[in-house]
Amino acid sequence: MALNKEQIAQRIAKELQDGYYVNLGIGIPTMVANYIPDGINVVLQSENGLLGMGPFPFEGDEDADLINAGKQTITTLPGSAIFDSAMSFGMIRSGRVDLTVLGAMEVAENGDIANWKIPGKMVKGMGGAMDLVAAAKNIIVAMQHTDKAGNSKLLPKCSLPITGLRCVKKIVSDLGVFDVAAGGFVLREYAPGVTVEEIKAKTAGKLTIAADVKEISF
Amino acid sequence: MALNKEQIAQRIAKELQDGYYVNLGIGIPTMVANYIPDGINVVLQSENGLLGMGPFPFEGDEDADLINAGKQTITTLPGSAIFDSAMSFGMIRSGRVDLTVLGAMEVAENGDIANWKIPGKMVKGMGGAMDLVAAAKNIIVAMQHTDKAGNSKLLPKCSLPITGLRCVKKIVSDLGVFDVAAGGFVLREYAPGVTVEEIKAKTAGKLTIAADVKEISF
Amino acid sequence: MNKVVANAEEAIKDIESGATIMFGGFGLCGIPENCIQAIVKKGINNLTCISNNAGVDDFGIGLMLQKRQLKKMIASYVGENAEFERQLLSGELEVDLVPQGTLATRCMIAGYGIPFVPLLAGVGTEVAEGKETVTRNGKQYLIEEAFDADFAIVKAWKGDKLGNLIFRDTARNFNPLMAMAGKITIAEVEELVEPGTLDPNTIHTPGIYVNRIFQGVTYEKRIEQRTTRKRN
Amino acid sequence: MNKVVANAEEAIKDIESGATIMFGGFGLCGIPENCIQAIVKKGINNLTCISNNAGVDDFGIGLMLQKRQLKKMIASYVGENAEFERQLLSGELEVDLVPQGTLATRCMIAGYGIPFVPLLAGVGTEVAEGKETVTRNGKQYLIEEAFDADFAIVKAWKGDKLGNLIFRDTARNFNPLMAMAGKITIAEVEELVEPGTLDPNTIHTPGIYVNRIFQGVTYEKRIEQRTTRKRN
Repeated sequence: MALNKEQIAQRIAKELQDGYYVNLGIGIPTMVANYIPDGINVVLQSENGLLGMGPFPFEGDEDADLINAGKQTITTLPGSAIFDSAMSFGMIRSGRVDLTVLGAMEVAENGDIANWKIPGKMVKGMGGAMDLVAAAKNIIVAMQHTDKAGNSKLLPKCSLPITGLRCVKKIVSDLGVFDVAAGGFVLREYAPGVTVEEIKAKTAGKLTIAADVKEISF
Repeated sequence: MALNKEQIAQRIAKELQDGYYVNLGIGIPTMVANYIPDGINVVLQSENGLLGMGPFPFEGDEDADLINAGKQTITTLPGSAIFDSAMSFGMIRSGRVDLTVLGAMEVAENGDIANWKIPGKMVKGMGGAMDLVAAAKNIIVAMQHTDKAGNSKLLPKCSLPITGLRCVKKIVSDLGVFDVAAGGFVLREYAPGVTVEEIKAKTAGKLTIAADVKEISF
Repeated sequence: MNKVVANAEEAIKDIESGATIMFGGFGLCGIPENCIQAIVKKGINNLTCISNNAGVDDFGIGLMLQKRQLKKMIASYVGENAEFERQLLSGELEVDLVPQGTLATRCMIAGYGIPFVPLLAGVGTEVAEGKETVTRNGKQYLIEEAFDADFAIVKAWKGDKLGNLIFRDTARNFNPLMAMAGKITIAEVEELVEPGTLDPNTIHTPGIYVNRIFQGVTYEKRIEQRTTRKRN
Repeated sequence: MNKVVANAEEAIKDIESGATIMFGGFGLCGIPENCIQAIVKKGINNLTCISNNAGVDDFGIGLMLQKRQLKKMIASYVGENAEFERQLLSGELEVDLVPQGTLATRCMIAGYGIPFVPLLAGVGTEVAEGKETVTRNGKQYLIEEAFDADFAIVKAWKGDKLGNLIFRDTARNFNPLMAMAGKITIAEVEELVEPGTLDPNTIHTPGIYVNRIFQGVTYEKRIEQRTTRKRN
């Protein structure tokens, strides 16, 4: 069965390493914080200007002056630091953030990503996504494998306006885990009960199956 | 009689206007702070990272962590602010400092200034002087009119390595007060007992005498 | 040397139609509520607005949109605002979408007297169209210009009468950057104190960057996404 | 995620001869005394040193000069140091003099991932020799490159075990800029505290920029120009 959103987040959390500084985008990426493995300490960066983001506040403790990049009320953890938005993107641009997890509308087999605009339909803007994908050392995309009509979102080439070029390193979709390598997508793990054939059928971009492909474990 | 150093500083202090942010260089410029006219509030900027510099500390109150750009122990006034050196020069470069007073070895009739190097003899470095003269809106030079051998320091052209081009607006020397205008130096005020003829003789650069030239008053 | 003004109306009294204005804040967090309301009341228009977001329909910069006061919006993210989308799609509103870090840096360099800067964000995208590029160490950068704003309006937590500002938590965001970048900078603060009250080591915006300051009134400080967890 | 090391010797143990090192401080104010002494003791040489000043003959970076550990010095002001002048005039020491604001900004942009920046200082002077220039709004600027340092060594007042730093008074100077700019950043602090002790709003250097931290010992904090006034 395909992964649900929580399971996608849970699988991505396995990529975290002790000491990582991590930026989590809006949506599924935010949920990754709920599955940080025991013994692993990571520091969450919110690009509006915070290192050391904690969980949502208890009811009644919400503070309008303390929000994350998704405008959600949050808390800080001991050892947090606040800074302005220029310094925030300075640490991103200079490669001090170890891992960025974000959503995507499309990913191309060369690692291009599109996630900020649908011409004629949606113009919310790129926010910090273009800065993050242009600079981050390691980018993992969390996404549904296909759109609502069943069309693959893993493509030979993005059809939507690009957010960044050749930047995605890994994708965790509801169907599997994929590296983005020189030769295109590489299937490394498949969701429990999902067949390699189904993944092949639903992947429009060039797909290779890793020799040691296996079922996702959590 | 020619002005002494204190009198040069005192005359420059008359140029201060209420609300000015002022950067005072090492030597005579530093003394300007002792002669701020009554009713005039200025804020002194020290380019190592301080706005609101106060007087020297009382004996025994010196603090190694609180110095000015001349490495002298100082104090802060109420309403002071500390910042890093990039922001400090940011406020200088963006024209937020209203007046810079500094010393010079030579000033040319076009406003060029030399004050950082004597080839083969002295290589202390420019410190913040090049940043200040390149960006300040209003630069007043405090200097002796001639060197120890009696040679004019107000020249047609600087002979020493330049600190900045066409930047000096006014000079207060021991002999007089000079504007630096399109046509060269303009004598506006002479020191008590100093003749215009003496100033002419000791000024190598092009010199005009203002129609309303008068004796310096304090 | 009096920077203190009585209220928002006095602070903005010389802002005319056609002005370019920066507004601090991220979403509705740390926005200058008093000055926005004063501008809405004053009814000036044809404004160019530089702000990370455009508020929501009935709060923040959204209030200016409702009154059609904006000619152009420069922002990084403008979701959550139906009136914005309507004016954009109908062509009433000119919009320049700028990556968030680029927006922040273009404010900062304006305050630092730096005319342009090479940045990574947006290379190969629509954002790069018409922009000069340079390559260093095998990476391509876009040349991004400093903003040129007539006014910057920011909101701080505490400020003193010399204009020194301290921001609170993530309400800092773009505020100190824009405070450095306006030709005239206006700060509204929750608490205005005497010089000497604030620790000089904790000042985020030194007073030299602030031209006018006042203590604002009745801050709503609206929360955009109220997310909580249950107490056990 | 342990950034805490026991002492200066451990903090600098992988710095080898030939390295490029930034040292925070202005004059003798806010210099990393412990690490400087450890480097002197270790005896590595051929170092390129980026620091606003070169210390005095018997303190600060002057100690490294005495032991001929420096190949090159990048600084803005190097007066007050006879041994420096001797090594410079004899050609033993390569020196690159950089305007102070340019030095600070070249550190900052290294920490911000910006490869170069146009700056006003030094146009028309020796400093401009060999440098690319650009003209904007009638003003000429020099293109100045970000520094590329193997290590940045800074001194803070307080720091926590996650690397967050707070500087005291004008001992801040170049320290937070260099802290952002090193490939590896080492911070020595007067007081090392547990995470949660410092107010997040007052942090000058967020811990993400700091790789190693330790509490230094026996700070001399020498005063270069002791100036005072008499009590009445």
